Formats: sequence, C-alpha cells, structure tokens
Amino acid sequence: MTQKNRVNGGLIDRSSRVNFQFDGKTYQGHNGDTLASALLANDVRLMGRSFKYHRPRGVMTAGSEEPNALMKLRTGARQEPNSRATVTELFDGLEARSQNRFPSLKFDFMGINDRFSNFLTAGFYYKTFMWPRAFWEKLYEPVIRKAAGLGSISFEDDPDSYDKGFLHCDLLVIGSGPAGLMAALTAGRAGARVILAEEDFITGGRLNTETYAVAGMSGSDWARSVMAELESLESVRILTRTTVVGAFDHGIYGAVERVSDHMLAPESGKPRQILWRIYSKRAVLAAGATERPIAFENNDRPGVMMAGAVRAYVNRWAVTPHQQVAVFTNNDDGHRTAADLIAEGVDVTGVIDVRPDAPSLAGIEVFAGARVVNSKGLLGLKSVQIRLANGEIRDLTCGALGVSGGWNPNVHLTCHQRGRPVWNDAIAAFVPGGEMPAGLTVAGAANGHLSTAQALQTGAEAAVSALTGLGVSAAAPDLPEAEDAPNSLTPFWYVKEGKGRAWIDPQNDVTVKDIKLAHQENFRSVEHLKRYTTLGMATDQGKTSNMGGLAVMAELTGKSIPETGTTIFRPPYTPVAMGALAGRSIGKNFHPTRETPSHKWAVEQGAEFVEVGNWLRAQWFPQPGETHWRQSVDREVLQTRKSVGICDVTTLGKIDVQGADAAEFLNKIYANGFAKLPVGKVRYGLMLREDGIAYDDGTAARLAEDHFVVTTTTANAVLVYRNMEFARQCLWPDLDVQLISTTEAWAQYAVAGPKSRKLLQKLVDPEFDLSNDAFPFMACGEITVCGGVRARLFRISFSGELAYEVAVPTRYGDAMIRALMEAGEEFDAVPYGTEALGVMRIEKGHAAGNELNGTTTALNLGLGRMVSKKKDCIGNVLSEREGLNATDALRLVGLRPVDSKEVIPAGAHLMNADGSVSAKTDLGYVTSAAYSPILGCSIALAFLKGGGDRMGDVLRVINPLEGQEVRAEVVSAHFVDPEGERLRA
Amino acid sequence: MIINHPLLGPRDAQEFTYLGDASLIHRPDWQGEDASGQFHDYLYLRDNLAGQHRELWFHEVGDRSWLVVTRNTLTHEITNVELARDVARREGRGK
Amino acid sequence: MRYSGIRVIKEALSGHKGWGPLWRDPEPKPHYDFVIIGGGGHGLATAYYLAREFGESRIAVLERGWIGGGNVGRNTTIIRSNYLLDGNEPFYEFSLKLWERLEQDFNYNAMVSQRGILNLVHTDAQRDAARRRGNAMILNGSDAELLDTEGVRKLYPFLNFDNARFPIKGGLLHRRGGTVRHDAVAWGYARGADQRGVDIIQNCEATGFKVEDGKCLGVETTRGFIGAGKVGVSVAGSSSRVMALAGMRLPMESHVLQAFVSEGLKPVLPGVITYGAGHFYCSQSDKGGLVFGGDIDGYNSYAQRGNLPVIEDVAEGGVSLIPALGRVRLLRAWGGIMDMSMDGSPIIDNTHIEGLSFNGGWCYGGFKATPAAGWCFAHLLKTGQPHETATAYRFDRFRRGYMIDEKGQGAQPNLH
Amino acid sequence: MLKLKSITPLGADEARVDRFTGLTITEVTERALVSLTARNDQADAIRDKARGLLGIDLPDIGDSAMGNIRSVFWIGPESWMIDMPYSGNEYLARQVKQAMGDSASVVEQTDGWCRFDLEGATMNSVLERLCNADSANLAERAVTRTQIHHLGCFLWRQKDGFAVFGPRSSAASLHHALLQAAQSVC
Repeated sequence: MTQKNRVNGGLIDRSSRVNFQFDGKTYQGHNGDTLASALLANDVRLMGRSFKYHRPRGVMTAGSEEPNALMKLRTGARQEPNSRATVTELFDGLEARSQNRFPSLKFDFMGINDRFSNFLTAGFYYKTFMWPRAFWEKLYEPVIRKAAGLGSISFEDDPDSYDKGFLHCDLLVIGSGPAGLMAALTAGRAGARVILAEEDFITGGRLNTETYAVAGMSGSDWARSVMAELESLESVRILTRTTVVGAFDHGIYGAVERVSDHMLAPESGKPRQILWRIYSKRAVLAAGATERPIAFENNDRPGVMMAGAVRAYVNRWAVTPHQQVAVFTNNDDGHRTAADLIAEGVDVTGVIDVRPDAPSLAGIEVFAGARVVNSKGLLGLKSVQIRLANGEIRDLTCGALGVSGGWNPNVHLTCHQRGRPVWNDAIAAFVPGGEMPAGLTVAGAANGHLSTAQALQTGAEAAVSALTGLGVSAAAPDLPEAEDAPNSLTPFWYVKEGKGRAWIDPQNDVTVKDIKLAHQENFRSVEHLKRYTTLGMATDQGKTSNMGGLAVMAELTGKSIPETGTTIFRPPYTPVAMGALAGRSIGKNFHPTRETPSHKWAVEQGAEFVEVGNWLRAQWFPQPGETHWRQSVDREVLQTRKSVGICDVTTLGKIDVQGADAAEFLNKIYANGFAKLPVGKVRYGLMLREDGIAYDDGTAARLAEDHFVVTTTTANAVLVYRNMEFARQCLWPDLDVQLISTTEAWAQYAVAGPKSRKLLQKLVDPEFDLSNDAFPFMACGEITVCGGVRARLFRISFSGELAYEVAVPTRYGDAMIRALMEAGEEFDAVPYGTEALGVMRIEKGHAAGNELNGTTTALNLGLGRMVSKKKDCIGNVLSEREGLNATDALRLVGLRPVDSKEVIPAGAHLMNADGSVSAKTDLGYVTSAAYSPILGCSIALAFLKGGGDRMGDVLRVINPLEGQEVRAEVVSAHFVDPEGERLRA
Repeated sequence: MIINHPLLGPRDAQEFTYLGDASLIHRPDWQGEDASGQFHDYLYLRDNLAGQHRELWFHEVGDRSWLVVTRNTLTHEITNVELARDVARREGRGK
Repeated sequence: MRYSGIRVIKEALSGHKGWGPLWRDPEPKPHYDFVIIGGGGHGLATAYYLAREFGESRIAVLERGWIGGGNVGRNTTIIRSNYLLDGNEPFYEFSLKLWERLEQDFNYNAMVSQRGILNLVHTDAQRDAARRRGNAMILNGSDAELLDTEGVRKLYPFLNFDNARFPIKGGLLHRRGGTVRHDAVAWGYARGADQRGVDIIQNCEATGFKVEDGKCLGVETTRGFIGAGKVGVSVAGSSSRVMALAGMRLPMESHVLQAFVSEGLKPVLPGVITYGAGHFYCSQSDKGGLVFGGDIDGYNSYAQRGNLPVIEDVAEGGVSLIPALGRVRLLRAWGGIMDMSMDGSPIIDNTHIEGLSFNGGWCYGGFKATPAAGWCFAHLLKTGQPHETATAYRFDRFRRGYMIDEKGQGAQPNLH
Repeated sequence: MLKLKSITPLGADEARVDRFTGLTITEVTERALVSLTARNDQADAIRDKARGLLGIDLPDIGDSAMGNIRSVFWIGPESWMIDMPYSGNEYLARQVKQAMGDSASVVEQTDGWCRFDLEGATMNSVLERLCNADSANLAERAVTRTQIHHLGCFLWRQKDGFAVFGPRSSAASLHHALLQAAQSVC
C-alpha cells in the first residue's frame, strides 16, 4: 500500500519498512514514525470514537496531550487499552485496534447517542433514573457502565516485568527542547551531575518539528550536535523515552522509562518499563508548551487538528494529514503551519485568521478577521464553513484543518505541590507561579518564553542559577543564533456563531453548551465546572481543554480568566502503568519471605506451611495415611503430651538488652516487675501501651546482672523493639541500656513433653545438669550442645508440658532439628507445627494474637494482678480508667460445648441461654477455638462480660453468619493441668 | 521526603517510621497530681499545628535513632532535625 | 423544581432554559438560629436535616471555598455498614439505611449503587476476625456473608489465586455496601437545603467565635460577624485549626490520604474489593475509572498531596491482587486531609462552650457517614442530646476509658 | 556426641556464586560478626580497648576501618559491627566482651545476617535498580543502611566492590532480588 500522504524530508528512516496493523488491516510505515504519523501517511484519519456521543474522532495532536487517537495496542495478555497513537513508536508487528465502538469504527451502534445529545447534556443523569429505586443497580447502571469506559483489559496476568531504580543528581533537566538542551549543556560543562529526561524517543523537542535554523543549521541538527557533546560528558545521563510524571517533596521526582514499549515484547529478563525515583538537588522544568484549540461548531471531526501538530507531522514525520489543508488561527503560529505545508507542496486552501490585521502570506489566501463557524464530513473533514470579516459565509474545501489558539506553558509539574500558576497577559496563558516545588526553576516555553532564542537563553540561565544555589559556578555557553519572533496573538477561545455543539473537551464530549448549562445551574467555581461537566477528567486530564472551559466560564461570569480560577494539575503528568509503580514487588514477591532455620528440613518432611507475617511456618507434618489435617494435628498434640514434640519457635522476636540499668529499664517496659529477677531465671512479662491496653507478651531471661534477652510475639517483634528504643532514647535517655535485635541470629526449638528432658540430655554437653533441681522451671542458661556448639537453654513452656526452648546459632539450626529428631527416635518424638502449638496453648488458656487484639486489658485477660501499682511503667496510669475497669468487663474464659460433638467457631458471639438475640444482649465473643484431642471435644477461649462470675453457666454461642448455634458451658480457660504440675515436673 | 539526619545526612523518609508530636517526649510523672488527667492530655490531645510542627521519626531502616524533626505541615519543608535523645536530655528527661 | 426523566425530556426539547441554579448564593444575614461551619457533605447534610427533619429554616452553612470541596469531593466513594464495635455499627447501619432512600428523599440522583463490598481474608486469624465482625453486623441489622476461596473466585475470577504471596482464603461480603457519586451527594444536599431556605454562603471563612460568659454568640468571618443561636462545626481536615479558635485542643491529628483513579475502562470490577494482605481497595466508577486507595502517608500534613512511597505501596498491593492491573494506567492521584482521631472513631458532641458543637474526627470514614452524621449532628444541635446511634461519639471517652478502637491500634492516629 | 554441620543462609552446604556479564555475586558465609555498643559515657574507653583488641581504630559515622583480617563498620551512634573470619572465632562475642568489660554491650550477630558481595563493571547499575543508596558516589570503606526489596540491609563499599548484608531469614528473597536486577541490567 502506498503512503499517500508522505512528503519529503523528515526524521524518518525511509530505507526501513515497518509493517503494522490497524483494525486488522496491514499498513506500512518507517522507523521513526509514530503510530499516528504512519496512519496519517496512509490517509487514515478516523482513529477513534468519543466517550459519550461516540462521535468519530481523528488524531488532534502530535504528543502526549492527545485526547482522541486512543487505541488498544497488542493482543492477548499484553493488550493495552487507551494508548495514545501519537506517542506510540512504530515497530514491526504492531497491532492496534480502535475502541469504544461496536461493531466497527466506521459503523458504531452507540453513535445513536449523538442523535440524543440534546437529552444527554452535562449532568443529565443526576436528574433522572431515580424511579423505581431498585432499577438503578438492575437496569440503568449496568447499561451506563457498559456504555462508559473506553478500552477494555484482557483480564489476563500481565506477562511483563517492571523495574524500579534510584538516581541521584545535582540537576534534573526535564525536557530536551532548546531550553532543556541549553540547561543540560550549561550544567554538564560545569561538571555537575546532570540527568536529562526526555519523554520522546528522540531528543530536541520542538527543534525537530520546526523549520527554523539554529546556529545556521536545522534545529534538529543543532540538537544532535549538543547531544553529541552531552553524551561525551561522564557526569551527564540522558534518559530518552522517559517521562517525569511527578514532582514530590524535597526534590524527589518520579519518572517512567519505557524500555521495551517500542518492541513487540521485552527481551528476556529485561523490564518493560522502569520507574525511576530521582533524587535531585535542583531541577529545571523545560517541558515546553501545549497548543490550545479554538472551539467552533462541529470542531471535533477527524481532520481537525492543532496547527502545531500539523507542522510536526509535516516537518518531523514527512506526513501531511491530508492533501488539502486549511488553517484557523488567532496568532502567527498558524501561518508557520501554512508556510511549512506549502514548502512541501501541500495544497493549503486558506488561512482563517481571527485577527483583522492578520499578516499576509505568499501564495495563500488569508481570511483576516474571519472565523470557522462549522464543518462538514461525517467520518472525516470535507470542508469548513467560514464567516468572513464582511459577514459573508463561505465553504472552504479541506480534509484537515490546523487550529491554533495560542500556547499554554506546560506548568503541570509546578502544580504537583499545590502551586497555583499565574496569569500572563502577554501570551494569554497561565505560567508557573505560586508555591513551586522547592529547587525547581522553569525555563523556555514552559515558563512562557515562546521563541527559540528565549528558550535557549532561559535554559542556560536556569542552569546557572540552579548551580549557583549549589555553590557550583557555571558559565552560560554562547547562545546560538535563533528565531526570536515576537508573540502576536489575539485571545480567542470559541466561535460564538452557530447553534450546534462546539467541543471544548473532545474526549469526554464537553461542549460550550455544557459549560453554559453548568453556569446556569450555579456550577461556576472551576472545580464545580470540572466535576459537573467532567471537563478535563479524561485520559488527557484536560491538557488541551481546561483553558478553553475556563475562558468560556470567565466570559459567562463576566470575570477575567484568573479571577474565575486557575487550572491546576495533579500527578502523574501522563498516565502511568500500574505495573511500573508496583515494580518487582508483586505476586510471590509481593513481600520478602522469611524462612525458619528448619525450613529445608520441614520441606523434606512434606510439611504444610502457613504465612505468619512474612514468615513461612510449618503448620503440620502429615504422615502417610493421614488424609485430613486434623489427624496430623491431633497426633502431634497427643504425642507431645504423651512423650515429646519439637517445634521451631525461631520466629519469636528476640531483643538483647544490656547495660547497668537494663533491669530498671525492663521494669518500665513491662507491667510486671523485673528488677528482682535473679540471674539464670526467665519471667513471663506483659507489655502495655501507654493507654493501658495489653499489646504484647513474652519472656525476659536474665543471663547476667546487666544482660537480658527479651522475647516478643512474632507479629510484634519490630514494634516492641521500636517502642523500647523510644523509651530508651526519648523517655529515659540517661538510663544505661543498649538494645539490639537478635531474632535472626538464633535457631530456637521448643522441646516439649514428659520426655523432653531425656531427649535433651542426649544432646546437651554433659557438663550441664538438666535435672529439675539444677535447672528448674523458668531456669535459663548459656550452654553448649553436641560437643561444643554454643547454645542457650530456657525452661519455659507454652504447651503446659515439661518443656524447654533450646537456641543454637542459626547456621546450625538445620543440623539441630535433625539431631533432635534423631535423638528423639527412641521416644517417638514428633515435630509439631503451628496448629498443634495453637491447640496446646488454647488447652492451657494462654493468650495469643486473637486475644491480644489491641483492645484488651490485663484485666480482660485475667492478668490484672500482674500490673504493678508500685512502680512506674508504661500504661499503668491510664489502665486505671473507669471504662477499662467496669464490673462487667470482658474476661477471658473457656467454653466447652454441652454436646461434645458440637463445634464452637472462633468469631461467634455469646448470648444468655434464654432471651433475645441482638446486639444489645451480646455478651462477648469467641476468640480462639480448637479441637482438643486430650479432652475429645471442641474447646474455645472467649471474652465474656463479667466472665469471672459465670463459671458453670450455659450460654448460646451464636454464629448467625453461618447459621450456627451451639450451647456451651463457661469453664476455666485452663483446660489442661490447671495447677501446672506437668511443667514443673 | 528527605530528612537530613544529623549524623547521616539526607535520607529518604521512607527509611523512617513516624510517631507524632514531639510532645510525646514529655511523659508525665506517674505520681503527680491528677496523673490520670495529665496522662490523658499527654497521650490524647494534640496541637496539630498547620505550620511548624516538631515531630518524632524513628530511623527504622537506618541507625535506629529517634529524631525530632521540625517540619512545616503546610509545605512539608523541614527546617531542623535533631537526635531525640539530645532533645529529651535538654528538655529535662533523665532516668 | 423537581427533577425527573420527564422534566429532562421537556427541557431538552425547549433548549434547557428552565434549569435554575441548584443553590442560591445569598448574602449572609446578621443572625441565624443555626450556623454550620463547613460546606462539605456533613455540613450540608446537617443543614438539610435540620430543615427537613427538625423543621428549622433560619440556617446558614458557611464555606471557606466552594461547597463539596473537602473530603466529600476527594474520597473513594464507598458506603458500607460493616463495623465491628457496639459504638459504631448501629450508627453506620443507620447511615446505610439513609443512603438507601437518599435520592428519592432529596430528589437528586447521587448514583447510590449497592454492588457489594468484599473484604478478603488471607489467614485463619483474619477469618476468625471476619466471622466476629460479620456476626456483629448481622446482630445490628446489617448484612454479611462469609465466602470461602471458591466463593470469592466466582465473583472475581481474575484475582491472583494461584501465584499469591498471601493466598486468598475467603472473604466477608457485605452486599448492601457499594459506592455513591460523591460530588452529587454534596450537590443534592445543597439543593435540598437551599430549597428549604438554608443560606449556603461560599467563600466565607470562619475566623473566630464570639464567646461571652461561656456561651457562643456567633461566628466572625471574612464576610463579617454572623450571629447564631447555635454553632455547629463540621470541617473535617481543618477541625483542629477551627476549634483552636475556640481555645480547644482536640484528640486528633491531620494526615494526608491519597486516592487514585485509572483511565476509563470497560467494566472490570462489579463491586468494591479490599485486599487483606496489603494496602489496597478498589472499585470502578460508572464512568469506567478504577477508583482505588490504600494507606495514609503517615505523617501530619495539611498539604493535600502525598508522596511516592504510598503510591508504590498501593500499586504493589493492587497488582499483587489483580495481576491484570499491570497494564492499566494510573490517571490521577490526589490527596485529602483526614482528621485522624485517637481511636479511629469520630466525635459528635457538644463542647464546654454553650451553643458550640462539634462534628469531626472521621479519619477516612467520613463519606459513608455523611447522611447519619448530618442527621445526628442536626439532632444534637436541635435537642442538645446525642442521637441514639451516636451516644458513644463523645469527647470524654478518652478521659473515661471508653475508646472505640476498631483496629486496636491505640492512641496512634496514623495507624487507624 | 553428634557434631552439628552448618548450612548457608541459602540452605546449601557451599556458598553460592552467580556470574553475569560484568557482575559476580558471591555469597559470603565464613565471617563472624559481633556488635559493640558503648555503655553510657564509655565511647572513649571502648575506642582504646578496641584498638588494643583489634589493632584498628573504631571508625567514624558511616565509615569502616578495614584491616587485613579484621574490619569494623559503624552501625549506629556509638555502635559498631566487628567483622572477622568465622573460622577460629566461633566465640568472638565472648572474646570481645572480655576485652570490653563493663564499658560495652557486646552481642553475637554472626548468624543474624546473610552477605552477598557484588563485583564487576555493572555493579553500580545493578545497585541503582535495588536501593536508593548513591552507590556510585559511596567512598571506599563507606557503609550505609538501605532498603532492598523491603529488607533492611547494610551496603558496604569495599575496595573492589560492595558487600550487601541482609537479614538471614530472607536470604532467598534478597538473593532473588539481586539476581533479577542483575538479569535486568547485564
């Protein structure tokens, strides 16, 4: 197929041939093309449909501000909706499809909406669809939802990976047009660390799209020469295909590099995109400006484009959007477009200039003081109707119309920290101002300096001033000679003639009429206007439309534009793939995994694992023949209670506490006393928050007068450490105490059951006496095992059995579990997992995470007496508040089903045996439940109002969520060995 | 955000854990008059200033220092950073 | 003027000339019986219900900027009644019931859409907690269903079931939960209040209270003094600043919460879904954008903007839960200022100054509370007594030890 | 008596080496670590004692001192990590404590950490995909805490490369992150 609209010149590689598809049809383009330029080259103007009215739409711009030419790229799991054809680099094999149409782009059923546009005005839906009430979710909304939206996703997992990275620089230069290049060159020559970020796949910005000479050569050649120097400087890093999307606090910028989007798929192992977090000391915004349209009736037809975009297509991509082009302008820029088209031999059928004193242009008819009042062409522009200065109406044939209403500086990043731009009358546009991100200066067109010469100069100046602020002296390079045309513009926002719709926001179908309606209904604040009409809320975030809407509203209210409001922008500058923001921390790598020292061994045993925070813990160890997890767990419990069981308890937090005041420190941290704990002993400790709520429990072992090891729950290890550091540094800074976490350094195993001593005696080196007298309940000590491996031994018990916890250096953890199991063979020792651990602690009435839920006090837990009133400790004062000490306060109790075959579910609520069931009669809730193989029935722990006085009562345990009700007796939470004889044996 | 750590220089705020108003250093005397009221005010009431705010940050992924950071809550500008332990001592905390 | 489908057709055929302003922009009068400071959702609802339910008419709503510009204009639009604690759930259930008849009540389509909220569970302990919560909801007259993994898969087959770091073990489904077109709530209440004679005064900032002998007589504003029989403050995000004008320190901090919307997409998510293993929740607006959020940034702020780490954290959660989101583009991020209270629950109460009452501390749960908060605050202003569903929302609960701490995080606002 | 056999943080008998174009990632297992923190007002005392014990000066903030066999790096205010060969120093903590007496708190840290050394021309490019430390600008001997894949790590600039210390229980996750970044860059 021929590329009918291709002209001479351009920055494309004509020797290349790139095949691509649009809506199933194959076309050819060249390397250097965008999808939009290649489609235009092939005379494809119709590229999409609008959001609401499904009006036919063509490409409007040549950049990332594009509102219309949105497509689905690629197929299958790589399908990517709403992609802007204007910034999609062409590659061989690219498949693009139009969207928001059915069945085809040319014939779209939903185009019927356009016929009813008079009913579908701004906010019409707020006024109807209210009756009957149930119809909203069932009828109206599904229809609306199906019609709304733009592209569709594949629902398949994204197959590509994304990287994140971190960069550091003295100066970040955003944009590589004339201002950005000069800023980078100035800073680079001064030896500063520079990052130059360019959204496009080539550098140079508008130098690539204009025909003006810079330093006697073409703009793009000059840009190439500067780039060559920048590339030679080691301190300068150039990132193309990289959009700076957000300006965050303290000089941090987010930028997305599209590493592989110009390929069919990323190379193996390589990311699709990288999110860079750039730490800059200073930044220069040189992001240029965006041309704005002039609204007129039916200004949304395919072929109506920005004049600067037409110029870009002709000059950079060697494409004319059509064989016959007209221009509609309020400034000299439009004339440039006409001149450049003529130079390429395109038929320019006229320049319509609203200025009565419009300059003339050789070889073209210039209609001074005229305006475009309407257009024709269903699926593509055929002609425009113009009204001449003398009032005459005339039709002008053209397949494309370049429109220029002036240029809006790209202030977006200056608004990201809530900075408000200020009005500049000279260019009739907002320029950066107000509260700018600290360290950011703006140069070139982004700051309202619209000529090339001004851009070059302000770019250099911005870099010099930024570096001066850093104490680096830099000299501005000699400025090359460049175009410095004055800006001549007559503000003109929309054509008032015509009764039809004139589009302000072409993607969201917001017209001048909608803005008038908003005004009529008192949605006059800019924010109300936006929210009511959806102006500027489409994928382009109003880059081409916000100003127009504001101007219309200003006219309606009789105020100036800056009095009416400002346009401010939120991050990101352009839409960012969620994958890039997520990076590698997804799927199985969402969080890092923590493995216990026995992990490898447990895998060999076929253990089932469970996530406990980031830890993977063995849940149970199935044996051959066991078909249900309960069989495994029951066996583990019974065998532990009968003989001996071994469990990896490494995950408990371990904090080493040393110093002359270590005991005094712990006395303040724990609710109960630690000052008098003898060396060689362990004590259970309860920690309160300052509000008196119990938040963690564990043990502290005193290894020396000035040395303790504190254990925390698995979940709270980090929090307890942080709080202890707070107490040490901020509350009692003069206490001599030092803290460090040692959780990872030790592999710790619980060895529990009547045979645990016998088992351990086989491994503990013989000089250490484990007899009950020498090493009684709650003893601890530093020992050696297996012939000299250093170890720690604690005689503590979570299971209620005679039990120990033995710790060895983590590197020996794997060998230690094997040694324990081997030594335990003669006792039929079992490994047990977290489930059996849980069963045994419930049988013993020990509180765990379900009970320490952040709202329970020591009193609730039945540990009220542990809170010492004789010393200062965190939480003791506020624990005395009346609300935490009510007589009917929740108390931890045990529950046993009256019918031992019934099962009590955790999370059930408690009601009296008789009476109503309601929130008002709620007596409490079940926190933990398990099947007790020792007792042969379901048991549970529960918080019960006034529970201490209700022993022996029968309650209803209700679970209406799952239609369940069980009668249960209130019993002591200590189901097994309440006197604690076993653990002292 | 970047916090200029008094020992380590500029560090990304992501390395820190935030606690709140630096007044939390001034834990009341547990035996003082109206201790319960004092603790209530200490723990629950905040000036919550729109402007200069002295606040506690913990360098969790760092050197484990608690810092007192003076930061403007309207602009996020940070004007002063000190080790909380130094502040606590200076403001009368001891053992 | 009543809104209806017929009216829309009539206006369409006659050039839309009949539509009038939704609310007037009156000059402030020297005195009102009730002055509400704050023209957000809660303030407008309070005025509406004072007029509609309590028969008052001399009411003014003072708004510093434009109405609906606070959190009602920048939230993630979710409504639900799935709270756990006695102090909360009756209130939120009352609120949900008001939502269910709101549009007919104020004759404005706010697109109340009960498409269900699913809170995923990933551990046994979470399932136990979900069961406790679900039962509490049912006992309070709300609805809840406990789903297993297959139940979740039926509703959302494209979640990450097979390659997840934290596998989905089920979820608590609250079918009556859903979303509402948030701005429309403010506009609907404003229109309804205006029709009942309420003066909505925009661009009018409160700069002080006139207090004599312990009684509040009115409000100093940028548009002059406005006398008032009773003053109600409903200025979420600025609560501490405004109440400081009355010499009060509040049990709350101001924090920034970011929220996000994707580009418009054809239907993806039927309801609201909340990840239980990361900070991410998501729904889809009727326009097609995925609306999602996560955790607060975590530091005191009045800046209405956040930072990159939280955006990344939310994206990590989102893509981990819904792998197809990887190629969906984030369109816009914004930030709102939350009154983060000391137990995560709000305050609707009188102050020690007679005639001055306060409504605030909603953390990031204020939007769903809008109707009930308005109703209950109106009740308090009119009768001096708390509404029966809001008796726990008192200032003195911290002093007395009756915190309402759904998350169990204690007096640390940024963790609620 | 049974002899216990150690395994590496990655669960193997031998330390792992991964080679890429321009990068070698070497797991280091045969080092002993002990933390040393001054008791109140004892910083000067332990400097003297450390010099006597180790023959090197305790380094300043963010720095390390590297001897032929022994090294010390700064980990916090008045707090350091001593790094020595594991062999022969299984009881390093005890030895250091004996030398320090009551002037310091000494804690065994050897198995708290896993360590991967990165060397090669692309090491900075790989590190910039992993952590926010300005690795290219880190002076020789400098040491900094940094976050890699949500894990708190130490990054230590040595003569020819970097040592990365991460929490031992997450060695597999850290190693995976290093490999992915290496594949991405190399």
